[in-house]
Amino acid sequence: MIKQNLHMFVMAAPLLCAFAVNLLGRLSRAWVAPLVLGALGFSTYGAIFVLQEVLTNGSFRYVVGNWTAPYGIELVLDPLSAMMLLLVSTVAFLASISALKSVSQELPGREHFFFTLFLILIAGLNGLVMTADAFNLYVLLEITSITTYGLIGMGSGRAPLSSFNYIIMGSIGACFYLLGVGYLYILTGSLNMADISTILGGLQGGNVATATAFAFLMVGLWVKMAFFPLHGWLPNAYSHAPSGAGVMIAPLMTKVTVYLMIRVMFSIFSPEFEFVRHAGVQNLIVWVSAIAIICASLLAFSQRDLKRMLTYIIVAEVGYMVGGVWLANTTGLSGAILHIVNDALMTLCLFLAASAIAYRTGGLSFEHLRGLYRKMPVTMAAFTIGAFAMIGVPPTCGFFSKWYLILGGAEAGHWEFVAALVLSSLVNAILFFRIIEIAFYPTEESHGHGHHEQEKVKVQEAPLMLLNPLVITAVLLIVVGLSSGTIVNDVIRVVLPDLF
Amino acid sequence: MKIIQDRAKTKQPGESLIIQTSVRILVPFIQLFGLYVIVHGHYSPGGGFQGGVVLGSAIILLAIAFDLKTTLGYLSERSNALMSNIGPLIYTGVAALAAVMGGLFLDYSALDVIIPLGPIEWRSMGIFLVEVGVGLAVMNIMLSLFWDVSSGGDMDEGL
Amino acid sequence: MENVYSIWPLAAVLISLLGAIPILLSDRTPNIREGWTIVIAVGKVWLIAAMLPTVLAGGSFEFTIAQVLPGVPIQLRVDAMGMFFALIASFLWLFTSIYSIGYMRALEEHDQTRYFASFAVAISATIGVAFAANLLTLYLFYEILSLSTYPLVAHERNAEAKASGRKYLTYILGTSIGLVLPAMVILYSLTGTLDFKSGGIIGTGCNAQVITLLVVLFVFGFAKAGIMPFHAWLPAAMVAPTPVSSFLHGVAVVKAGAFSILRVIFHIFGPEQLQYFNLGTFITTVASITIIVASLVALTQDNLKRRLAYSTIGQLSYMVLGAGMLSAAGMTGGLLHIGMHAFGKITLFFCAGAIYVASKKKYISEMDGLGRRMPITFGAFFLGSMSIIGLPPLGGFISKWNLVIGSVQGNQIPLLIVLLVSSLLNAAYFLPIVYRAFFAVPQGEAATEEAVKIQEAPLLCLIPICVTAIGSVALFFYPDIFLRLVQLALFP
Amino acid sequence: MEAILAELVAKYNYWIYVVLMMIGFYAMIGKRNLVKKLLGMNIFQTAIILFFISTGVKRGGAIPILDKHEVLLHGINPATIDNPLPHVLMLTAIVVSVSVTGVALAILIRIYRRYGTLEEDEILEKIGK
Repeated sequence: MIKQNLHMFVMAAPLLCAFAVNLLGRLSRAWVAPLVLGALGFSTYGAIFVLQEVLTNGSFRYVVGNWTAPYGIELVLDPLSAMMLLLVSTVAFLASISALKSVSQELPGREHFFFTLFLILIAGLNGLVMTADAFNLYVLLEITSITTYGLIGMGSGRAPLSSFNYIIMGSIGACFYLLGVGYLYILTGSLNMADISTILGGLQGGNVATATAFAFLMVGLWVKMAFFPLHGWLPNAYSHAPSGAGVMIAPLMTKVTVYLMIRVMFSIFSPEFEFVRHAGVQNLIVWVSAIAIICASLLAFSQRDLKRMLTYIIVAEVGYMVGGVWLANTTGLSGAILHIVNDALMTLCLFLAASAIAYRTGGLSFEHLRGLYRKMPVTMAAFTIGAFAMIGVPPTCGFFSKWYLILGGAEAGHWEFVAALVLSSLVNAILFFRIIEIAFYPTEESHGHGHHEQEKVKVQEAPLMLLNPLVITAVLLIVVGLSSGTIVNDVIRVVLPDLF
Repeated sequence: MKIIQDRAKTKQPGESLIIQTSVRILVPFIQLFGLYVIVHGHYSPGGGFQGGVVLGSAIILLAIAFDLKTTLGYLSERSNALMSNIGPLIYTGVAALAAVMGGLFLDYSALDVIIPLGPIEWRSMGIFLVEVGVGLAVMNIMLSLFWDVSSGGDMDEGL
Repeated sequence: MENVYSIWPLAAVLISLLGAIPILLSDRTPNIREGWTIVIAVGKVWLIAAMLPTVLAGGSFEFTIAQVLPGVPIQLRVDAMGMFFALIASFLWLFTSIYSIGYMRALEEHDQTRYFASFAVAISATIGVAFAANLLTLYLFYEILSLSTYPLVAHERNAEAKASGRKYLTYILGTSIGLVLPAMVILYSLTGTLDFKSGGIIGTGCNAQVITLLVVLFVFGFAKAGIMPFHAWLPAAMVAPTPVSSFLHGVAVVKAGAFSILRVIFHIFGPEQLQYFNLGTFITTVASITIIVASLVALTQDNLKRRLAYSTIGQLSYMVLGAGMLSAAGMTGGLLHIGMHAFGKITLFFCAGAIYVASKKKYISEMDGLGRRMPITFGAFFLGSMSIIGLPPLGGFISKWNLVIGSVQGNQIPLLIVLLVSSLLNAAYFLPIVYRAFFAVPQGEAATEEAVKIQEAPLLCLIPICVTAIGSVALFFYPDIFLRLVQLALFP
Repeated sequence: MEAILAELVAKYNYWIYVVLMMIGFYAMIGKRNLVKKLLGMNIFQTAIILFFISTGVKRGGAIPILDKHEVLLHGINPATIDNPLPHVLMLTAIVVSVSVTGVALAILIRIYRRYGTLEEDEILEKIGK
């Protein structure tokens, strides 16, 4: 009987442990690490089986508490959501290892608070990727957001202010989404995605209301995922968060929201609705994504801090994915979904590296990075792989999703999108090589021969707790890159017929 | 009564004697009502959230009428934190237990395996257990929200 | 034709990539580290040579690493053309390694571990480029090659190296991401495959404008071939230690660029289609301009390595020129020139390094009379320059002869003139150096006490110089293997 | 004009929510005081909650609490009871809104302790120094 509930345990394990961590962590800090790692290890392990199960036996629907849909809350497990489940739990597991170390440095004595929020956030994300209920989605979205507000607010310096701005923007997004759900509810009387979809399909009239609902849902989600003109909150919030929170929030929050956008677009509404009946909107959004990619990439230029630079890259990557989905062809959509996976791993890799660097050097502004290749060779090697993935150098995974996206853009005839992608790759190359160059050279002034004997810098690697997840992620980047054919064929293509 | 009068004479924490006295008398009734709302929640209007809010507001009322230190005498910060964790733990625990016992998640009728009361009866019993958990959590979280926000987490200043 | 599915190609690529790990680990024991380098280099030559008989018999090896895109796997295939390039690269790497040890130790260079490790990765990528079975795989290794050579270019870690490193990456990465990647995507969306196939994968039914665009993107995109105006990285990259310049910027990196262009011309577009779309003229024009301009610029350079760099730029365009002629002899000459030029140019660079090691001299104007102190080095230099100029009895003559025949065959008289003029220019910028070294009387500073003490470079430097110089001569008399491979590659 | 007025009057409840929402939205975007922003957010959320609640209302509908025996005997006439689902949903939404407010207040306290003010301009000025 475990088998049919396995995905629920994947979600429940972090949730149960969240409270256990808070309770037992009060007694002794020694409880925190085993509980967190145990729960997330179990989740990851379980998610692998769920994916395997779904791939062999096909997707299934699950009704919570045995209340049948559309009355009860329904969960849907198709290859896509199973893959996202695995992605979320893997990233969470890797991030938590590093977070355990960096939190004990940055927030000593508050580990149990931190990890309670951290685990609830993971449970919320796990729930988000599975849910098939429009209102449930809202609640889970807010659970993840509230925990994120808290985690970001725990940071030092400007963090509380950034977190507050995030609260305001995040709430606007959530409220818009809720309004959209309200319109849908008035139209259809149902909250179950599949049910709404059926009713909407047979609906006579009500075009304006449907479009309004759709617009509200989309704008709400775009605010949450920091799609370009609505991105203002993200750079501050993510760069001021504690390192331990950053490694979790940055890779997952925006990516899961993009996934939700795909769910809303294809499970509630239909491609026909978005791409055929509102072809003008479709064109417009691809244009906006192209502009988003370019603007965010250019904004990244002006940053003098590694983490802030990364946050602007995240905003650009959101443009990739939204644009890919709205290209309205299979290739673009496959690329966007593949990019969700890849981007999560790339961002994880870079943030883990940033967190390891910050642990040793105490800061991430460019001055702190000088001569790092000598000081932390392994960290920088992993960082370099992450950077290559962001630039899109094969065989790292970033190349392959970019390939699909460019191909999709070419197929759809959206050359502005193709140009934006190529340009952003070039900009990323410059951005990252600027950092690599800084880390490669020891000091500002030139060093000729002769000097090199005195400047023997001692190797000062980050602790293993920070290093191991980083190295694993870097290897994953290449492994996922090489297996992207399998991912596309066995997972993404399986879902696409449902969507188109 | 004597204590309150003494305290009113020596220092003035909070409101007047009349208010303080009436609050002292009211609080047990409010709490009783809160319990009623929780206990009846699974088959009549009410439930854990509402009952928890009522329970919590009873102690908040105390805090407003006296001061934060007084409320700490009723419910220490430590036990508050403990209970606000145990609440959700009960909730998710019951849900997971149902799944472990062979049903679907949150399908309480599966709990019949442990104590055979009949699946139908368990459905309402299960919800009751969940409501208790929710009630505990809501009460304590309401309270700690109030404590923390009014004193900034220090518990020594504020009202 | 026999096509074997085998892990040998992968082993040949990976041996030096994995070899970088023991090199990195034996940071503290230089002798063991250098031992590893030599072991790996020998192993690599052996692995590749072991596949040679099958390839010469018309067979090929194939290995699929991963299925990444529909219809486009990451795949290695050892065919005649790849074998030709890989053979040259691995053989010369062996001698470059020996030379590097002598050079780096004589100069007491810093960060030797990083140097040897990067070198190992770079050669791995070069072999990957040679063995790539499709454009995606080629692109993959091409990028790895660009990135792994960055630490080598920036080895000195001073302001000049920093600026050069920047320039290097800007040109190489900028063109590969900005031009090749879009071109690949367009090609893929047209044909659904990126496989290298004899005769090309593009039908004549395609839109002529799109094909023209693709040719432009590819020819300029593989900037490692140094087609003007994307050539400026090569002179800049000369700040690297000389073994790097000699091997990477004389053989591996630049030839990888030229090789990629030839691959694309022969096996993606196909000579017949290019003929049909009349695109050969474009390629030859671009190449001719580069040849003449680069040779003229080379005349003005006083820094020996920079002169060699401009010479390289010109010579690389010979290969592209030959391919662009689209006639049998022209294409043979172009492809053959990869090998012939490699032996000649690496000799010249080795000599430049040996001169620097022995006398710390970088400028031609300082080399008066040096030939009498270092007769072996300058003798080899003379042979190398003869090969580049294209005089018998040296290997360079054979490829140049084929190119001349090709231009006559195709009735392309302007190209003939370009070839002859450039040969004269080659002679004009190389022979004065030899003349100065042997016959000019040292004056001023060069005549001081110190200069008299200058002797030949260390033995580990001299051996490779002699081997490659003799190799250049030998290739004139025994070019059979190369010719056979080239014939197999072009006319299977 | 007539038609517009009729429209306004017929759907007056929705217009009220729109006005409330706009007030809230204005406060969130336009006000420089952080507490006012938070209040604006609450007004915004309340407007949506009211909007949802009013979708469940029926003319002449009773509260959706049923007598078990009555239902067993006579069945249910859906026309006579209000739709309870929006209320339940909004209960959850209220919980969400309370939690967000709680977190926001806690963060405001941290901001106040650090900067001694809750005016955004003054805070930014202090950061700038």
